[in-house]
Amino acid sequence: MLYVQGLSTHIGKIQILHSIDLHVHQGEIVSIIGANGAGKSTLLNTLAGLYFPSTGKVTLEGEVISGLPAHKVVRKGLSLVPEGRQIFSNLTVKENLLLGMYSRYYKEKNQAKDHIEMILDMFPSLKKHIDNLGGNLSGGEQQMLAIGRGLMSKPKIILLDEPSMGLAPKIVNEILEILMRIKKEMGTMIILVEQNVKAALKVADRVYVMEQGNIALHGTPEEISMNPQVKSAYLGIKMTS
Amino acid sequence: MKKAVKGRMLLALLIVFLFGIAGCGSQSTTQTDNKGKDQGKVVKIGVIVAETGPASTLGHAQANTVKLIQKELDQQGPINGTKIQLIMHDYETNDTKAVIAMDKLISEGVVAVVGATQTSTTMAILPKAVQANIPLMATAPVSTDKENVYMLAHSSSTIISQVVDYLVKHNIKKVAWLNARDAFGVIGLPAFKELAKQHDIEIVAHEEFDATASDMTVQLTNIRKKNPEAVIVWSRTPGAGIVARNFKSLGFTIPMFQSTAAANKGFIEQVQGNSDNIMVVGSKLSVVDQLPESDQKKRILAFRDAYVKEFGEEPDLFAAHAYDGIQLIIEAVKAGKTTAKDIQNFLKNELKEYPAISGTLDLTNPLKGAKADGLTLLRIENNQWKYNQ
Amino acid sequence: MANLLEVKQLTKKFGGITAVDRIDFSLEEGEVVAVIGPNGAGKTTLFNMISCFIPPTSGEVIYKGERLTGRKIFELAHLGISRTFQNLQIFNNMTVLENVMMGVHVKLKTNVFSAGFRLPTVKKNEEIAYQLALDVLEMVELKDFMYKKAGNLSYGLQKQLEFARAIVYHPQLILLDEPMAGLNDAETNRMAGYIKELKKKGCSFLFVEHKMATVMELADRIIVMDFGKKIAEGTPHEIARNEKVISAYLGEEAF
Amino acid sequence: MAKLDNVLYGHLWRPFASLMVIVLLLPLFVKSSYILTVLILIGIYSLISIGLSLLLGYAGQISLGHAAFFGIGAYVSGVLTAKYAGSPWIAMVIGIVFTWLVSYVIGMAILRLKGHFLALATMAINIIFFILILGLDEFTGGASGLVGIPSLSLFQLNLGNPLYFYFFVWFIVFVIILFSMNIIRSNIGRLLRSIHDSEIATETLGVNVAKYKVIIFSLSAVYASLAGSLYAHFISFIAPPSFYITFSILLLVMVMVGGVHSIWGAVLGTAIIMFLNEWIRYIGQTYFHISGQVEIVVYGLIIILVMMFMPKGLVDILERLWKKIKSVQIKGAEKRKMTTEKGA
Amino acid sequence: MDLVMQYLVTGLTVGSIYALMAIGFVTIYNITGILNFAQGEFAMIGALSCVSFVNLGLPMFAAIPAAIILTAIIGFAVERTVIFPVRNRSVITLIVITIGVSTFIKGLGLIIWGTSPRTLQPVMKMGPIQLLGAVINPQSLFIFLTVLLLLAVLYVFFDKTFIGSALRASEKNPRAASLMGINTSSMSALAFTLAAALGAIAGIMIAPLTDATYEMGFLIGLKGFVAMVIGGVNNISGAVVGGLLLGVIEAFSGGFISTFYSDAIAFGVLLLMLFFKPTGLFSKATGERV
Repeated sequence: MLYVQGLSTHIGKIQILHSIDLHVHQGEIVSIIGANGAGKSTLLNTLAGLYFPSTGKVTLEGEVISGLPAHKVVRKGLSLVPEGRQIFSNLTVKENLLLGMYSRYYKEKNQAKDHIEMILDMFPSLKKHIDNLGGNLSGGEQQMLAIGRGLMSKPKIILLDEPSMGLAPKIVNEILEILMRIKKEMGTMIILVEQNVKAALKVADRVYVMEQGNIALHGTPEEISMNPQVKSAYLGIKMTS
Repeated sequence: MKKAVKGRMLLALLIVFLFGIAGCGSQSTTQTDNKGKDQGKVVKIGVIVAETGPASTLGHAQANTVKLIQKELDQQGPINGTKIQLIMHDYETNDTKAVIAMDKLISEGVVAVVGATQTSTTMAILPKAVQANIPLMATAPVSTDKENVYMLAHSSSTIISQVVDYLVKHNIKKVAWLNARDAFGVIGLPAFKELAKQHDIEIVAHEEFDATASDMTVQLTNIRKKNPEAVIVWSRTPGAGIVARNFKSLGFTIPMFQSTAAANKGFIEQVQGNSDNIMVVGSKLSVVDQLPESDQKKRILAFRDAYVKEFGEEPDLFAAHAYDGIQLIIEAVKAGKTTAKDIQNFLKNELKEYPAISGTLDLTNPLKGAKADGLTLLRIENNQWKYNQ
Repeated sequence: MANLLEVKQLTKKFGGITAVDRIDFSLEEGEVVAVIGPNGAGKTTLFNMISCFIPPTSGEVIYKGERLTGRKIFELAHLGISRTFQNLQIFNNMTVLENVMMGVHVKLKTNVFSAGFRLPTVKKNEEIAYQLALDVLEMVELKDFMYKKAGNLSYGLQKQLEFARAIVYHPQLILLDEPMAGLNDAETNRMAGYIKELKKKGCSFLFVEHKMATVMELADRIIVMDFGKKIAEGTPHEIARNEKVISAYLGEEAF
Repeated sequence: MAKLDNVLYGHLWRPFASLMVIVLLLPLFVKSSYILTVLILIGIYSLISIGLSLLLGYAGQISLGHAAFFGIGAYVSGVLTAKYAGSPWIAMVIGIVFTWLVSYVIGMAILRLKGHFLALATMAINIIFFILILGLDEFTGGASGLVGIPSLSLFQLNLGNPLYFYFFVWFIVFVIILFSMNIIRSNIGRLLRSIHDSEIATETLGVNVAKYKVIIFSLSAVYASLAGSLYAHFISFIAPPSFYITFSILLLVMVMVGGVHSIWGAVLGTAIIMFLNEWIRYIGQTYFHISGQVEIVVYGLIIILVMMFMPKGLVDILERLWKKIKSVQIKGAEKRKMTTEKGA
Repeated sequence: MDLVMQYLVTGLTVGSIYALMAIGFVTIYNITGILNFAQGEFAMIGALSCVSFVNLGLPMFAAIPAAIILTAIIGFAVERTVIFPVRNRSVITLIVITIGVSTFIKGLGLIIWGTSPRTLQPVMKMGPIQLLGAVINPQSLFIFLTVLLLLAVLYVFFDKTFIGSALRASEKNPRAASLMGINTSSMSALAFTLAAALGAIAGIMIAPLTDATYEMGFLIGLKGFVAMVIGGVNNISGAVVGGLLLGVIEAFSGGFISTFYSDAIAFGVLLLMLFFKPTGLFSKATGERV
C-alpha cells in the first residue's frame, strides 16, 4: 500500500502541488493523467525523493518515505522510471541493469545474474544488445531498458513517467503489455503517468486526473472516459461544436 | 541566524582591517617606545631577503644569519650605549613587496639596508636607497654607479675568473654555456664572454632553461652536438642539481662548472653519486676545515660554528654576504657612528678595507665587490665539499 | 497578403533519429499560427531551427524574401523577430523595468565610449527605452511591479514580463514557445488577450502550445506534428475534426 | 532625467564622494612613506581590479591573464622611456593603444571559451607573454629587469614625489571609476548584467553578445595597461616576475573578496588584500616571530572562507549592514520623535 | 638520428609526468565537473610526505603507500569541508576556491617542510640505460611503466568494476544515478580521494628526478591541465596521450627550434587546441567512455 496524504511541493517560490491525496493498493495499476504542467512529473519526483515536499506524508507499506533523499527512497522499495528514460548512455545495457540493483548489489551479488536473466526474459529485445552501449539503443529499447533497470531493485512499487513519449504506437502497446505482466507476475504496484490518455485508461485499475497541481477527478477508467470534461480538456474538442 | 553570523563575521573583519592599518602605521613608534625606555639609543638596520618564494633557496640562509646576529647582539648588550636592532623583511621573491618593505624600513628610520637576495630586486630597491641617502649593502651582484651602494657579493667576473683560471690552466678552449632563465642565471654570461675573449676561449653553445623546469636533457643534448670540452652552468638550485643529474645520466665525461649559487648543502644532496666531474665556484666557507691555518680561517670558522650551532646546518656564501653587510654597519656603530651619513663616511674614509667572510672588501671602491680571496673551486667527494688547491 | 515567413522542407536529424522531417508551411502577415502535437513530436526542434538556435540538417527558412537560416541569433531581433522561451529566460537579478528596457536594445545606438563619457545620446537613448518600456508595462499590467526584482515575481507575472520584453520594440513576428504553460485560467485568458490586441496592431505570431482551448481560440491556422512530420494543417475547425489528429493525440486505435 | 538614473541604479555620488573624502584626508594621517606606497599601489591595482570587475562581475567572463596586460603597459612605458628616452605620456598612450589591439584580437579568439577553459586560455596567454618579455631581452632587459625608468612629471610638477603621485594616481582611479560607472549606468551596463543572467535571452533581444564580451575584455585590458604604465614609473624598475600568473591570481582574489558585482567592491577588495598582506606580516613578525610562511596559509584560508560564506564579497555585507544601520536610525528617529511629542 | 631519439625519450619522460598529473585532473573533472587547481598540491604533499617518511626511517615500500594514503585522506577532507558545500556555485567561484585550497596547502607545505628542495632516492638504483643511441634514466622508465600500469588499473576500475560503473553513471546523469540508489555526493568524495592519491603517486614518481619543494605543484599542475585539454577532457587514455604529446612537443621544439621558447610553443599549441578543438584530440574517437 502506498498512501499519499496532503502532499504539497514548492519549486523555488512556486507551489506546484497543492495537498495531493492518493493511494495505490497492492497489485494495482494507477494512472495519472493531466495536461502539461499539471504537476504530474513533480508528483512522481516528489515521491521518489528528488524534491522534498513542503507538507504532507507518504507511507509505503507503513514506512514513512517522504523527506528521504532519492537514494534512500530506492532502498525502501520505490523505483522511478523518469521521463525521457534517462538511461546511462555511456554504460552498457548490462551495466545499466546492474546499477538498477545498486541498493542491494552487495547483499545479493550472487543473485545478480539470475535477476538480469529474469529481466531479459521480460524484455527479449534487450538480450541481443546486452553488451552494447545504452546510448546506441533505439527509443523503444531505451524505454524497455529504463523499465528493466527500474525493476532490478525489486521494488514494491514502480513509478513510470510518460513511458510512451515519442514512441510508435506498436511499441507503446508492447510496453503496456509488459506493464500488465509486471502486475501479474511480480505483483508490483504501478503508478503510470501518461499524456497518451487512451493508453493510460487502457491498463489502469484506477485513474486520477490532475489539474494545476490538484487532483481534479478520481475513478475507474470507465467513469473517467465517460466524463465530458475530460474529453474536452484532453482532446481539445468542444463537444458542442 | 545566518544573518547574525554574517554580521559578526563582518564586524570581526572590520576590526581586523582597522587593526591592520593601525598596526602597519604605528609599528615604528611602538617599538621605539619599548626599546627606548631601558636602553637609550637604538640603531636600526634593515634587511630585505627572500625567505620564501623561489629565491628562498638562497634567501633562507640569509634570514637565518640575521636571526643569528640579532641573538648575538642581544646577548652582547648595547655597544657604546647603543642598541642595534635588525629589522628583517621577507619579500617573498616579489619585487613589489621588496619596494614596499624598503619604504617601510626607511620610514622606520633605519641607518642602512642589507639586501636583497636577488640582483633584480636589489635594482628595484636601489633608487629608494639613493633617494633616502642611506647605504645599501647589496648581497647580490649589481651594476650601478650610485655611490651609496656597497656590493658585498662577488661580481660575476670575479666568480667566473675562478673558472677561467682553471680553463686556462688545463688548456680548455671550447666551452658550452647553460643558464637558468631568471635574474641570477642571466648575469653570468656577459662577464664570461669578456674574459673568454681575452683568453681565446670559444663559447660553442649557449642554452637556457626555465628556472622551475624539471628536465634539462634537451638543452644538454643540444650542447653535446657542439662537442664542447667543458660546460658552465649558471643557475640556482634545484635547477642546478637537476642539470647535474641529467649531465651524468647522459654520460658526459667533460668537466662541469657551477656557480656560487650551487655552493650549498642542497646541491650536494641533489647530486649524490652524480658528482664526478662537477666543480663549483664556492666560498672558502664551505671547506673551512680543510684550509691552512690563517686569520681568515679563524674568522670564517667562528661564523660557521656559530651558525651550525644555532641551526644545525651549514651556512653558504649568500649567508656570508648578509653577515658581512651587517657586520660592516656594526663596525661603524662600534666606532660611534650612528647616522647614515656618518656610517658612509666611516666606511669609505676610515675603514677603507675590511676582511670579510666572503673575501676582502675594498670600501674605497665599494662597487667592485668582494675580492676573489674568499673564493675557490670546489669538488665534491663523499658528499662533502673538497678543497681543490 | 504577402508571406512573412516561409519554411521550406526543414529537416533535422540527431544521430540516426529524424526529429523534424521535411516540414513546409508559411505564415502571412498579421496571421497567428499555432504548432501543436504530442510530446516529442519535434515542435521545439522546429521552433529552434526557425529562431536560428540550431542549424537545420537540410531545408531553409525565408523571412520577407530573405534567407533566415544560417544567421546569428542576435540578427533576428534586428529583422523584427523576437521570441520567448518554454522555460522562462528572464533576467532574475534585474528589475522588471530593466528587463523590459533590455528589449529596446535594437533601437538604441549607445556604444561603450559614448556611455563611458556620458554623451548626450546616452541620455536620449535611456529616455526612449524608458518610455517604450513604460508603455508596454502599462499594457501588460506590470507597472505596479516595475521596480521589483524580476526573480521575485510569481510565475505568471514572469511569463507576462517575458512577453512584454519580447514585444517592447514592436517586432513584426513573435515566436512564442508554450506561452500558456504553467498559467492558470485567468492568466491564460489575460495572455490571450494581449496576443489578440497585438494582432490587431498587425503583429504576426507563431506559437507552440499544448492547451487546446487556447489554440482553438487564438490561432488562424494550426499545424499538427507527429513523429517529426506535419500530419495536418488547417483552421481550428478543420483540425478538430481531423481523424489523424485525434488518433495522434489519443494514441493509435491499435489495441 | 537624472532622477531616472537614480531610480534605476541608486545614487552614484554618495559613495563616490565618500571615497574621495577618504582619499583626500588619508595623507593627513599617514606620515610614513611606507603607508603612502601601499596606498599608491592600492590605487594602481584598483585600476586593474575595476576592469576585472567589469569583466567578471558584469560580463561574467573570467581572466587569469590580466598580469600580461599590466605587463604590456609597464614594458611599453618602460622600454620607450628608459631605452629610447621617449615621452612618458606618449609612451603611456602607445601602451594603451597597443594593449587594446592585442587584447581585442586575443579576446575575439578566446572569449568563445567558457569557464575553466577560458581560465586556462588566459593563463596560457599570460605565460606566453612572460616568456616573451624574458626572451626579448634586447628590449626588455630580460630576466635582470629594466632599470632607470624615469618618474612622471606633469606641468613642472614632479610626480616622483610620492605624495603628488598619490594624488595623481587616485585622480586617475576616480576618472576610471566614473567612466566605468557611466558604462554600468547605461544600457550597456544593463546588457552586461543581462548576459550574466541569461546569455541566450540577451542574444535574442538583438545583442551581439560576443562583441560586447570582447569590448569589455579589451577595456579591462586597457585599464590594466594604464596601471602597468603607472606602476613602471612609480617603481622605476620592472622585472618579469611581477607580471606572472601569480599576480593575475592575486588580482582575481582581490576582486572576488571585495565583491565581484560592484566596482566599489573591486576597490575595497584591493585595499583589504593589500592591507591584509601587511597586517598578517606584522602580526606574524611581532607576536610569533615568523615571517612569510604564515602569510600564505592565512591568505589561502581567507580566500576559502570568503568564497564559502560570502560569495558576493565584502561589499555585499557592507551594503546590508548600511541598510540595517539606516533602518535602525530611522526607527530610532521615529522613537525620538514620538517621545518628544509625548513630552510636549 | 641519435638526437631525434634522445628528444623523443626526453619528451616521453617529461610527458609521462604530465600524463600522471592529467589523469588526476580528468578523474575529478569527469565526476564532479570541477577543474581542481589544487591537484598539483596533492603531488607536492605526496612527494614531500614520502621524503619525510623515508627520513623517519620507514623503508621505501612502506613510505610510498603511507604517503599516498595520507594524501588521499587530505583529498577526502578537502572535498568534504570545502568543495562539497559549494559544489553548485558558479564556475568562477569554484575556480577561485580551488585556488584558495591550493594556496592554503602550499602554505602548509612551506611551514612543514621549509623552502629547500628535498631529494627522494629513486626506487631502482641503477645506471642510465642506453637505447638506440639515446640515454634513458631508469626512473623515467619507471614513471612510464607506472603510467601504463595506472592506465590499466583505472581502466579495470572504471570499466570492469561495479563501483566504477556507478561512478561513470553519476558523472553522466547524477539525477538518474540517485534514482538507482547511488549516493552521488559520496561519489564526489570518492573522486577527490582517488584524484589526490593519483596526484600523490605523480609527486612521488617525479621527486627523484626533479626534487620536491613546496612550490612544485603549480607548474606541473598547470602542465597536467594542458595535457588534459590536449588529450580530451573526458577520457583518461586521451589525457595520457595528451601528456605524452605535450612532452614530445616540448622536447622537439626545444631541440629544433629553441629551448627558450619551448614552453611558449607548448602553450601556443594549447591555445590552438582550445580555438579549434576545445573538446580535445581524442574525445570523439573513444566516444563518451571515461
